[in-house]
Amino acid sequence: MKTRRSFLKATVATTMLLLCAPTMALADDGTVKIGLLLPLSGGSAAIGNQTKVGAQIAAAQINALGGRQLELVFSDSQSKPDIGVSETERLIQREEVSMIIGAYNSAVTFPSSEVAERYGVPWLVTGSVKNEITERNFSNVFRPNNKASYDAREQVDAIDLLSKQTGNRPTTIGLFYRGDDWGRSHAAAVKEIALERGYKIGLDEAYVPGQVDFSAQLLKIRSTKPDALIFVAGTADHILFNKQLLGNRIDLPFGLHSVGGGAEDPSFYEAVPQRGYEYMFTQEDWQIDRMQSGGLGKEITAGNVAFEEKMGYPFNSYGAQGFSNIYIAFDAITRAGSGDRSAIRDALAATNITEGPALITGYQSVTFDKNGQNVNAHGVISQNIKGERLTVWPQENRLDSTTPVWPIPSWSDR
Amino acid sequence: MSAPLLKIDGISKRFGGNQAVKETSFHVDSGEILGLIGPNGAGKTTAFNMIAGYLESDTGDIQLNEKSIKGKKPWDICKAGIARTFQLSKPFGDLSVLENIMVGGFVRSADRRIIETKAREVVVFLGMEAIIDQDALNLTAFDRRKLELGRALATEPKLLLMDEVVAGATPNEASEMVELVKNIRDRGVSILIVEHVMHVIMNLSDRVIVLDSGNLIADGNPEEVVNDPEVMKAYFGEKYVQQQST
Amino acid sequence: MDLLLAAHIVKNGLLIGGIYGGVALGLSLIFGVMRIINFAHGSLLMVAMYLAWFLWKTLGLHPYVAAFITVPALFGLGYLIQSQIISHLFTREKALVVEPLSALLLTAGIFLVLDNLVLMIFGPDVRAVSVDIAYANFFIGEIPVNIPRFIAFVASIVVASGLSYWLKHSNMGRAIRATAQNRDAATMSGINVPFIYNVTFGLGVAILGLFGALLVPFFSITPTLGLSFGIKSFIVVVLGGIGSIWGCVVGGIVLGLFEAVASQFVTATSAAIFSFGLFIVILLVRPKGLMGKA
Amino acid sequence: MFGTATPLERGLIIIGFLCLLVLPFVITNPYHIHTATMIVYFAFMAASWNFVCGYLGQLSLGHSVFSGVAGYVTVLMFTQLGISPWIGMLFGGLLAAVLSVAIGSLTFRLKGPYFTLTTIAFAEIMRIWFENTDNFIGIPLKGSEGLVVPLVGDSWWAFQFNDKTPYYYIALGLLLMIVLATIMLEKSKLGYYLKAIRGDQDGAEALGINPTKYSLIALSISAFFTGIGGAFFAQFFRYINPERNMGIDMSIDMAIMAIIGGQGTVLGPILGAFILHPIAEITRTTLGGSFLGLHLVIYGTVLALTVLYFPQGIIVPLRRILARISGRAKK
Repeated sequence: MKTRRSFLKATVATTMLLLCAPTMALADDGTVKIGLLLPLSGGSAAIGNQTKVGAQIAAAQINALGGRQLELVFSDSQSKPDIGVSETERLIQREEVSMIIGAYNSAVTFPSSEVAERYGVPWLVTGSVKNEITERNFSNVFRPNNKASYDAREQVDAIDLLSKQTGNRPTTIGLFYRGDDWGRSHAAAVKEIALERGYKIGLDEAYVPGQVDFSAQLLKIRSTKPDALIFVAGTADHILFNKQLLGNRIDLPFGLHSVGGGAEDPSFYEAVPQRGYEYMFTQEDWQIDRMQSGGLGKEITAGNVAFEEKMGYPFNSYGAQGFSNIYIAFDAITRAGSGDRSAIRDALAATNITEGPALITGYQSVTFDKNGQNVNAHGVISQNIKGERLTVWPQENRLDSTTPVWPIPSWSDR
Repeated sequence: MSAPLLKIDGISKRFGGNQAVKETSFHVDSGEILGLIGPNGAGKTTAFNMIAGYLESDTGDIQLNEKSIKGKKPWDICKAGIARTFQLSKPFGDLSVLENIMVGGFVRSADRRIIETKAREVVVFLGMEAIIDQDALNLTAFDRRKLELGRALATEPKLLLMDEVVAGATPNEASEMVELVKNIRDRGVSILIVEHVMHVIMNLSDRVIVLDSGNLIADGNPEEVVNDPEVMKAYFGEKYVQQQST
Repeated sequence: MDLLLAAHIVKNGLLIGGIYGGVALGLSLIFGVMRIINFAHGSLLMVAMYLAWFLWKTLGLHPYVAAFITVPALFGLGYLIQSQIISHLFTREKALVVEPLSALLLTAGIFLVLDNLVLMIFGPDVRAVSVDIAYANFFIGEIPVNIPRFIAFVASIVVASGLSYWLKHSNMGRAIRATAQNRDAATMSGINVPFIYNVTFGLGVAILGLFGALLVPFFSITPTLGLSFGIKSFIVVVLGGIGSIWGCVVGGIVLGLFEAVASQFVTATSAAIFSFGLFIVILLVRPKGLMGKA
Repeated sequence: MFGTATPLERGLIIIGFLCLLVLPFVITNPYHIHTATMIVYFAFMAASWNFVCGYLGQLSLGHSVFSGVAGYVTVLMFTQLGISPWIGMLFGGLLAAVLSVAIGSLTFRLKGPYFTLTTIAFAEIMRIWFENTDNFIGIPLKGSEGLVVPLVGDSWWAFQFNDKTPYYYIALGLLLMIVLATIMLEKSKLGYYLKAIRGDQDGAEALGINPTKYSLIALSISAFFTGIGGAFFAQFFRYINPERNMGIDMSIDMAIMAIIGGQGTVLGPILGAFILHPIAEITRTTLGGSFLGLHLVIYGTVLALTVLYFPQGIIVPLRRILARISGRAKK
């Protein structure tokens, strides 16, 4: 009954606000609506689209089983905080979704997830690493992926691990990062941890997102000669930087350590020749070489094929995250038994996934602490050897066939 | 004779190589219509713009009621009591006739109602009641010129500088303008008028001064000045004067 | 600052400055002749780059070969945009008092449409051409000079000199300059001004067609890169002097050197602040720009 | 054409306003109220922009800097000094006004496209500076991460409400404030002087008008209102960052809505916002998810068509229709 009365009021509103199409009547056969708030236009559109396709593939697989049906409702945040909040209101009030997955940009996730918290709608974070998202003692916000501080710690851990195993230890670390909140927060975290562990910071340099030329910064890198260089960049900046690094043949004895982002986007590997990323370390949100090692569920392998058909390249970390988020949501919805928001919230809080397609991201398990953070979320650090991105950290994820190259041969003897 | 209303002494202006106005001095008494004539390029408009504040004189001083206004900005000069019209009229296109005139009035008070009533009086004075609410954009050239006169009047000036008010006007438009200028003078506003049309100058001016290539060559009542050989030479050239005199 | 570092800085400044100048040439020509700021300038460059990439991807054409297609194609696009869309502004301008800024807003609309059409057609993924010339260097002393960047630098000099020669000596060139000086006088002396506008706009965009093809080897493209190039071009055109062809190249090089030197001492982000600051100072102190005549 | 509304028009305005007043009782769905609030908010921002740029006929594309700065001041005073946003808002507005005088004294020396480009440059300088400054003389600006307004719960003092309706009425109050200010402007000396400067600067100077002085007065008032808008934005979303609040997108939105609606009029900007924002909202909600960017193609096309066919804004044909209706009614 309630739906019909609000429908009449909505029609009255429409004449004034030319706004709302009458909401579709809720299919009562137990279909659960999941809202996905993603950047589908503007700067991060590529990542939003990859996450979307990964989610669609997972949902298709689940619906094909014939059991509970999932209906995905996508909405475009345009990477803007206010649009994100408006779309969240729409997903909750008009689309009446049972839960929301979103929103990659921390600047959108942060205010939008607060709206979800207020309405008691469970929010599963995808992609955003801003620490504070799961430090507001909210009860409805859950984040399966890494916090910014975890990413930074993993990069330094990998350097420590390789230094201990080979006895060669870099003394100075350089930081070269994108001048936005992602870049700055990551660089600050790495700096703090690196100084604690006795490394010196050789270079601390921000660049303007979408910069057209890096030659000036390469000069600084050449003159400060950092042993290892931590690099934070989106796809376009990453491609430009690696090409110019190759062109200028600058030696980094302990390698280029990318925090992912551009280095997780398949378009990067199409654009840059192999010697442009030889021996590069990448902090991956999912273990790419596990695909080759086999022993994965049929859903992941089938998903990989479907992803390649749609996008022209196999799973990347954002596709994998979209895929994994849907399976985590499905696990919670099955345990909740209905589309009821608080039931799903409680089910999410009690999540304890130790195997299955949800772990495509390479985590050992998915459980949420009282703040909603998946404490055993960890990425992997891979090294690019002869075009293969082989996991070198953590030790337990490293395949036996992988022997990291440490330190890195100089340009002359490659 | 009380001190002159406007006293110009020794103003001059050089634009790079061209000395547009050489050391020139003259005055305007209150209640007087002074005609300023001279061949093209004689420096009339330059002198005019120096008084109105658009150009600053290199030397000398300009005094209104013994207060110097040299180097002041046009808006301060207007506040001091000198209003001006432009050779090429500059109406406020998307404002109506009444509103254009009201803009002038606001320099004296910020109270819209008083300004509006005064502006309506000026509209009646100009005889433009019929088109009071028409946008200045759609006025004829002569109406725009009258409008500009009205705007200047609305600032309640002591001295009105008029730059070629009848250029391109039809004969009866010109005579209408002459009547208007006389009425303005009768309301106690002294006038300095720059003009080429001789019969208008002769008809209007109490006194005439002549500028030729930057310096003042004559100053007197209209009949004397017009027959002064120096002025003839300036206008019609050396040979003409010789033929006349032989 | 030792000599080698200074040499590097000058090289970087010159190369990127030349590219800035070349890309801004079309904007200066269009503004000089038609007094409109083309807000969609950057987007048209992006369209040219996508076309060059598409030709490389499907037909395997090397970008420098693809230039022979992108230049005429972009000329056609520019001609169409002016004749079908922007011309309405000029015909109407005679009638009403039109704010000169409507052209800026109209082209802002075109910028929105172009960026998002490309996003719809090509998708948001980053595209790039991988041709081995991208990493080829030649050496002046021990300073490596990247060949494709050098080619783009030389191209801006060649196009600038060709354009200014053509404007001076060809009939069409004289007609364009006449229209630039005084549109109404040009109409009265028998010049078909709307046609001249179409050709000028087409020419300005054709130059972008060339640079689109020249930049693709060392530049990856996304639908959103247009705006940053557009704003850079505004700065260069104002710096060099609106409407002055050589001013554009000089303006570009000055900006390139300024950024190269500045980003050695401060982070690139504050260097961006300084270049905007320089832009404002030039506008206030010398609105005509370094070599401007308008 | 000076916008003296005909009785029919004045009647419509009052009816329209009453509808807005009673709206939250008709529509209870919070999403609709949220959208209505955004429409009223953008109408307010467009009208604030129009207060100086509309009447002066100058296109400023850097107005978002005033909203961003005032927003930051309000949030910082609340989080660092515990001062209520209601007071912080005023400080923010005043600071924005002072900043506008500083910027305006330089930009107003230029005209037309040069003026526009300089406003863009100033706004970009401020945005980039804010994005790269974590701490300024002890004040934690947190660079591009932006500032967060802590959740305090329902309290008038802290300008935070769980329900959407109070925000809607505050936005409506702000809109009423700027409409009254613009009406008073049109009747005041300042209004006549701005239109005179727009008509012909030399002509205006000869009538005793100092163009820079009066332009700066109008700009500082406009900046004050824009600043208040920025503070409202910060309280409504409880998050503010340089890229969105001082970026060029916000400035373009404000300018486009006023220009398409009809700049230099009281109702133009409001009309523009009430048409453009719903278009952006509907196209994004219906098409955003499926077709990448189609909604922005539509937005750009609407902008281009309006600039071509309604140069003085949509208010002109609307007024003509109303005049014809009221004309026919009188006969």
